[in-house]
Amino acid sequence: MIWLLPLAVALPLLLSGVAARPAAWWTPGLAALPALVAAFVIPLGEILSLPWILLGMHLGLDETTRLFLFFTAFLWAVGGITASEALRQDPAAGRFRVFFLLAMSGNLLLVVAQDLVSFYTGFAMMGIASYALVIHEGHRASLRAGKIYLILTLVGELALFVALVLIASQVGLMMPDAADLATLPGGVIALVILGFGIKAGLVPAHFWAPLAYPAAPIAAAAMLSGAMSKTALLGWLRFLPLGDVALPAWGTLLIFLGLVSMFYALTVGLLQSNPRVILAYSSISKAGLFVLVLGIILIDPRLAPVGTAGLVLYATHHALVKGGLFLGLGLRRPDRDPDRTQVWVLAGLVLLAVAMAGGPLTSGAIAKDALKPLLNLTDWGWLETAVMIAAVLTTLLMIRFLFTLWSFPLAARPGDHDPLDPSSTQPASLAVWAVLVGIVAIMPFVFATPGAWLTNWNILLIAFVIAWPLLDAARHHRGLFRPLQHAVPPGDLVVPLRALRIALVWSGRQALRRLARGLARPQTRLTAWIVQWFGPAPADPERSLRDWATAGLLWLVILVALLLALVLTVQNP
Amino acid sequence: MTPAWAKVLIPIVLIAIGAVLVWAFSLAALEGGDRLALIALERVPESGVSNPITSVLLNFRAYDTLLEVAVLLTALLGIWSLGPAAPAFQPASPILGGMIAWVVPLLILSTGYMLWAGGHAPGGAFQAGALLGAAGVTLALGGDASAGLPGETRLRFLSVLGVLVFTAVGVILMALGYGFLTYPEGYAKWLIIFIETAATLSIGVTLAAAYLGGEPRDERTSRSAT
Amino acid sequence: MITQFLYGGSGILLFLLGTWSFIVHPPLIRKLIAINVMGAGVFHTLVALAYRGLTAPADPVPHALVLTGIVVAVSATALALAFGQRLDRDHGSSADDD
Amino acid sequence: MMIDLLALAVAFPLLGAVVVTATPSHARGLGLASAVLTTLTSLVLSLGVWRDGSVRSDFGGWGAPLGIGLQADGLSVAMLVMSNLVALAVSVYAGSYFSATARRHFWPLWLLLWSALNGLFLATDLFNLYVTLELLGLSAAALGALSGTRAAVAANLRYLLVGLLGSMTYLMGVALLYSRYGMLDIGLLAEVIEPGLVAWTAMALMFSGLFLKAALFPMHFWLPPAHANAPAPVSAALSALVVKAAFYLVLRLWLDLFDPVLNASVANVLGLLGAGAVIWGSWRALRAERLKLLAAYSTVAQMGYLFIAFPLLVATPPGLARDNLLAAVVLLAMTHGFAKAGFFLAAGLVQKTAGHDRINELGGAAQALPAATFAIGLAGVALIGLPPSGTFLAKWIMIEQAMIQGLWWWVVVIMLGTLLAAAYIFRVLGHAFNREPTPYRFVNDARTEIPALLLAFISAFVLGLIAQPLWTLLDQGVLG
Repeated sequence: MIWLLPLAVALPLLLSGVAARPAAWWTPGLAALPALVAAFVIPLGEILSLPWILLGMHLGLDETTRLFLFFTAFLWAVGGITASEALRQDPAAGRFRVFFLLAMSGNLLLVVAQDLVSFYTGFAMMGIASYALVIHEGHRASLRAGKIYLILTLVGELALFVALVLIASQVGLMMPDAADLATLPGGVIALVILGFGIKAGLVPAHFWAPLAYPAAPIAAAAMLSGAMSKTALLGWLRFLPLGDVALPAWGTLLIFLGLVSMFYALTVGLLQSNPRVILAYSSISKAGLFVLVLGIILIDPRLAPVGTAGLVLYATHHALVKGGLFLGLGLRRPDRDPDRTQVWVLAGLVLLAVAMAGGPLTSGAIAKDALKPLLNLTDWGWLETAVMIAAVLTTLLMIRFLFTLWSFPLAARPGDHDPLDPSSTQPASLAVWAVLVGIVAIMPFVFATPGAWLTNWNILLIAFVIAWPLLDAARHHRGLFRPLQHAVPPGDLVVPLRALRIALVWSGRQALRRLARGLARPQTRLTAWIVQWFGPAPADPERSLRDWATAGLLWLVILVALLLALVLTVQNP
Repeated sequence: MTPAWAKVLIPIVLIAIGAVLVWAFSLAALEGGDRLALIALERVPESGVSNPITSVLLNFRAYDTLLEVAVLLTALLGIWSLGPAAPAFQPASPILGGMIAWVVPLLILSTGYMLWAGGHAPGGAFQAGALLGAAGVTLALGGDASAGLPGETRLRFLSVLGVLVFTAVGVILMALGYGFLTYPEGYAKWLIIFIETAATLSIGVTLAAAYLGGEPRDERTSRSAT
Repeated sequence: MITQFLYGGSGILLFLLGTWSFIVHPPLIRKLIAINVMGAGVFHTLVALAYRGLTAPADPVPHALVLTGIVVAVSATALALAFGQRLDRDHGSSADDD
Repeated sequence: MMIDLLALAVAFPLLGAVVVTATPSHARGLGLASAVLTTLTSLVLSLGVWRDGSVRSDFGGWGAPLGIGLQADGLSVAMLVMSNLVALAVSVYAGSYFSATARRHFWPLWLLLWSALNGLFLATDLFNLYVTLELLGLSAAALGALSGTRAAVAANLRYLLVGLLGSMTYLMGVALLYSRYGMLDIGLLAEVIEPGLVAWTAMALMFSGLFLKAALFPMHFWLPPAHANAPAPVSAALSALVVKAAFYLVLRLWLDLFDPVLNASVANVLGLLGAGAVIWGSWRALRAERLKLLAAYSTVAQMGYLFIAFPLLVATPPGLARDNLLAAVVLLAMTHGFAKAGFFLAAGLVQKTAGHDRINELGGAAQALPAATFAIGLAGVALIGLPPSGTFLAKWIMIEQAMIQGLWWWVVVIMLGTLLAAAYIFRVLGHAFNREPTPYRFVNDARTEIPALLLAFISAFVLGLIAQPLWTLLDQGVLG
C-alpha cells in the first residue's frame, strides 16, 4: 500500500514527459488521482525508504501531512481537470501541461517527503516549474510578474537550501524531529522564515503574489494560492523548533511580522478593484495569521499540539476555499448570459466568500474556532482584539470581492477559457468545482462539534454594519471611492522598489559626477602617470587577461604560489 | 600591449623558479641512483632486440610508442583539415634535378639501413622514417607537387599503416592469449621489425605529406599536376 | 658528475629561456619556436639523467622518452605551423596581431 | 582467447580512426560503428569494476616500473562512463550535423580524441600521460578549428600553444620525479615519494601545467574563444570532456601521488583560484551576448566548483565523510559533463536554425525548436544545481562538509555562483516564452535533438535520482 506514495509523486512526473502532445490534453486531470487515493488509504507512521534515490529518499505520512496531502491532491485534481478543459484551444497548452505536471509532482513530493533533501527537491521543482505557469500567457505583464516571481523564488530557495544544509550538518540527520531542531542557531531560523516567507507571501516579501495571481492562467493561480502557498506552512511546521523550546524573541518577531502582514495586506487589498488581486491580498493576510500563530507557539511551546492541529485545519480550509474562489472566477460568465448555471456559480462563490470571511456554519468558522484557544491563552490580551479587527477587515475584503465580481470587466484572456464566448462550456470543470464547494460546505459538520459552527457570527455582523453604509454611499455617489481605487497599484512594494532603484542610480551618478569633478585635476595627473607606467587601461577586463604577457605572468605567479604554499607550510605529521 | 612592469617582473620570477629548479634537480640527481637502468638493461636480452633503446621503445614501453605514432597521425589529419596545400615549388634546374635523382635513392637506401640497424645499434623506425620523409621533402623542393607521394587512396592507407599494424598486432596478440602488445617468446624480434617497417613507412609518408600541407587530392588531379 | 650538472643545468636554462620567450614575445611563430626551445631543455635534462658515468652503460629509458617526446613535439610543431599558414593565407598578413 | 577491456577501450577508437582515415567515403557509418563499439567496451569494463573492483593490465607483460599498464578503478571508470556516453551522443549528433566534406575530417580526429580520453582516464604512468595529453590536445585543437573561420583557427592555435606550454611544464615535473625516484608509475611513486623540495617542485610544475589545460581562472583566457567558435559537437566535447580530463588528472595526482606531500595551504591556493573562476566565469556568462560564449564562460565557472573541492577534501578527515565528499566531486564533474554537452548540442541546433546565436534575438528559433529549448532548460537545471540534478546533491554534500569543518566562506562562493548561474540560465530561457505558435511536432530532427535532450535529461534527473551506484563504484577504487 505504501508504494502508492512514490507512484503518486512519479505519475505526474512521468506524464509530464508526454504531456506536450495535443493528444495528451487529459493528463493534468488524472495525474493527481493516485495521490488523492493515497491520502485516504496509506497507514500513518509507515515510512518507505528508497536509499538509492538522491541521498536516500524517505516517504511517509503523519497526522499533519495526511490532511495536507488530501487538500493538495484534491486541489491539483480539480485544477488539473479545469486546466485540461480550459486550455484545449490554446496552442501553447502543451508547454503549460508539462510545467503544471512538474509543479504538481514537486508539490506532492514535498508533502510526502520525510527527509530534507526530498522535501527541498519537491519545493524547488514546484517553485521553478511555476515560473513557466506564471509567464504562460507571454504578455508584458505576465513576463514582468514572472520575472519578479522568479527572482523572489530563487532567493527563497537559496535561503532554504542553505537552511536545510545547515540543519543537516548541525543535526547530522536527514530526518530531524522537533527535538533535534531545538539547538538550531538563530541564523537557520531566520533563513527558514525567509525561505518559506517568500512562498507564503509574507510582507514584505509578498509583492510577487498580487502580480502573479492575475497574470497566470486561472488554474495556475488557484494552485499557487491554494496548494503551493500552503507548503510554506508545512515547512514552518517541520523546520521551526516548535513545541520543544521557548524562543520568545523569535516568537515576538513572528507575531509582529504576522500582524504587519495581516493589516497591511487587508488595507491594500480593500483598495483594489481586480478580484484576483483582492484574493491575492487575502492570501497574504492569511499568511500573516499563520505566522502569528507560529509566533505564539514559539513563545509558549506547551501550545504546540493544539496550535499545530488548528493551523493544519485552518490551512485545509483556506486552501480549499481560496482554490475554489479562483476556480470559480474562471467559471464566471457575463451577466447578460442568461445561463442558469451562472446563478449556481455565483451562489457557490458567495458561499466560498462567506467561508473565507469565517461566517457561521462554514469551514471558516470552525477553523477560527480551532485557533481560538491559542489567542485566549497568551498573556497579550490585545492580540485577540487585533485578530478580531483583522477578521472584520477580512469580511469587508470579501464583500469588496463579491462586489467586484459584478463591476470588474470580464475580458477574454489568451491563457484562459474565453468567458465571453457563449458557446463554450466547461461541464467537467463545473462538476468538479461543485464537488469542491460541496466539500467546503460539509467541512464544519465533519471536522467539528456543533459548538464551533457559530463561532464568528458577531464579526460578520460588525462587518455588515460597517459595509452597509459604505456600499450604500458608493451606490448613490458613483465615484466617491474612485480616488482610493487606484491609490495603491497591485504589487504595492514593487513601485517604491523601482523608484528606489532609480533614485539610487540617480544619486549614485550625481555623487560620482561630483566626485569626478573634485578629482578631475589630480585624476588627469594620475591617469597620465598610469598611462605612462602601466599602459592604457583596458576597456574589456578580459582583454588584459588575454594579453599573453599578463596571462603568462599570472601563471608564473601561481606556480610560485603553489611552490611557496608547499614549502612554507609546516607539514602535518 | 604588455605592461612595462610585467616585462621586468617576468624574468625575475623566472630566475627564481630557475634557481629552485636547479636546486631540486641537483638534489634529485644526487639521490637518484641507477633509476630504471639496471632493470631495463637486465631485461634487454628478453626483448628480442639488442639495442636497449629500441627495447624500451618497442617492447617495454611499446604502448607509448603506439600513442606517439597516433599523435603523428593526428597532426597530419589536422593539417589536412585546414584546407588545400600551398602551390608547388618551381621545377628544379637540371643540376639540382640531377642531384635530387642521386640523393633520393640514397636516402631511401639509408632508410632501409637505419631501420635494420635499430635492432642492435642507434637507429630505428623514427630515424628511418625521418630519412624517408626527407626524401619526400627533397622531391617537393625540386618541384614535385606531390613530393613523390601516391594518390589519395594509397596515401591515406600508408599514413595509417603504422597505427594500424601496431594496434592490430597488439589486439591479435591479446586475442591469442598473450596480452595486449605482449610478444610471445621467440617472435619478438620479427614482430618488432614488422611493426617498425610499417611505422617507418607511415612516418616517412606523414612527414612528407605534412610538409606539403593541405588535403590529399584525388589521383587524377594530382597526376595531372605533376 | 660535473658534466652531468652542466648538461642538466643548461637544459633548465633552455627551458627557462623558452618559457620567457613564449610569454613576452607576441608573434605566434616565436611562441612556437619558444615551445621547441622549452622542449629541447626538457629533453636535454632527461638525457643528462641517463648518464651513469663513463664505464656504465647509459639508462635507456630517458633516451626512449626523449625520442618519443621529440616526435610528439615535431607533430605539434607541424600542426601549429599549418594553423599559422592557414591564418596567413586567409588574410595575407601575418598572424602576429593576435 | 583473452579479452583485455582496458586495452580495447583505447584500441577500438584508434582502429576506428585508422579505418575512417583509410576509407573517408564511409566515414559516418564506420565512425558510428566504432563509437558504439568503444562505448560498449567502456560500459562492460565499468560494469566489471562496479561488481568486482579495480582491474589493472600490464602491456608487454613487464609490469611496473619497467613497462606501462592501464588501470581502471572507481574514479577512472566514473569519468570513463560519463565521457563515453557523452561522446556517443556527440557522435550521433555529429552524424547529421556536418557536411560531407567536414565529415571526412571530423571522424578520424574525433576517434583519436576519444582514444586519448579513454587512455587518459585509465593511465597509470606519468610519461604515458604526457603522450596522451598531447594526443588529446592536438586532436582537440584540430577539431576546434574545423568550422574553418578565421576566429576559430586563431582561437584554436592559441589553445594549441597554451596546451603545449602546459604539457612542457608538466613534462619537466615528470623529469624531476624520474630523476629522483627512478620510476614513472603513479602507484609505485606514491609509495616512495616524500615531502621535500623535489616533490614540491615537481608538483608545482605539473599542476601549473595542468591548470593551463583545465582553464582554471585566470588561465582560462583561451577557452571562451576556442569553445565558442568550434562546431557545436566539438564545443560540446571540448567543454564537457577535454577540460574535465585535465581536472581529472589534477584530482588523480592529488589523491594518488602527492597525498603525502601536500598540505592545506596549497589546497587553499587551488580553492581560491576555483572561487575566482566561479565568480568571474559566472559574471562573464551573465554578460555574454552570444549563447555559445555564455556556455563557454559557464564552463569556466563550473570548473571552479571542482577546484573548490580541494580545500574541503584536505580539511575533512579520512572516513565516510571524505568518501562522500569525493563522490560528490566526481558527481559534480559527471553532471557537468552531461549538462554542458547537452547545452552545447542544443545551442548548436538553435544556432543552425537562427543562423546566429545572439541571445537577445533567439526567441523565434527557440520557439521553433521546443525540444532543443527544453534541453537547454534541463541542462540549465543541472548547471544551476537545482534538484534533482546531480549538481544539487554534490553542492549539498560540499556545503554540508564545509559547514561541518567551519569553512563557511566556500559556502558563500558556491551560493553566489548558484545565484549567478540561475541569472544567466533564465536570461536565456526567458526568450523562449513568448507567444508564437509552438509546433505540434516536439522533435523536428531526431538524430540531432534526441542526443541533446538525452544528455540534458541525464544531467537533470538521472544522475541525481540514482546516485547510489556511483557511491558503490567509487568504493571500489580510490576510496576502498
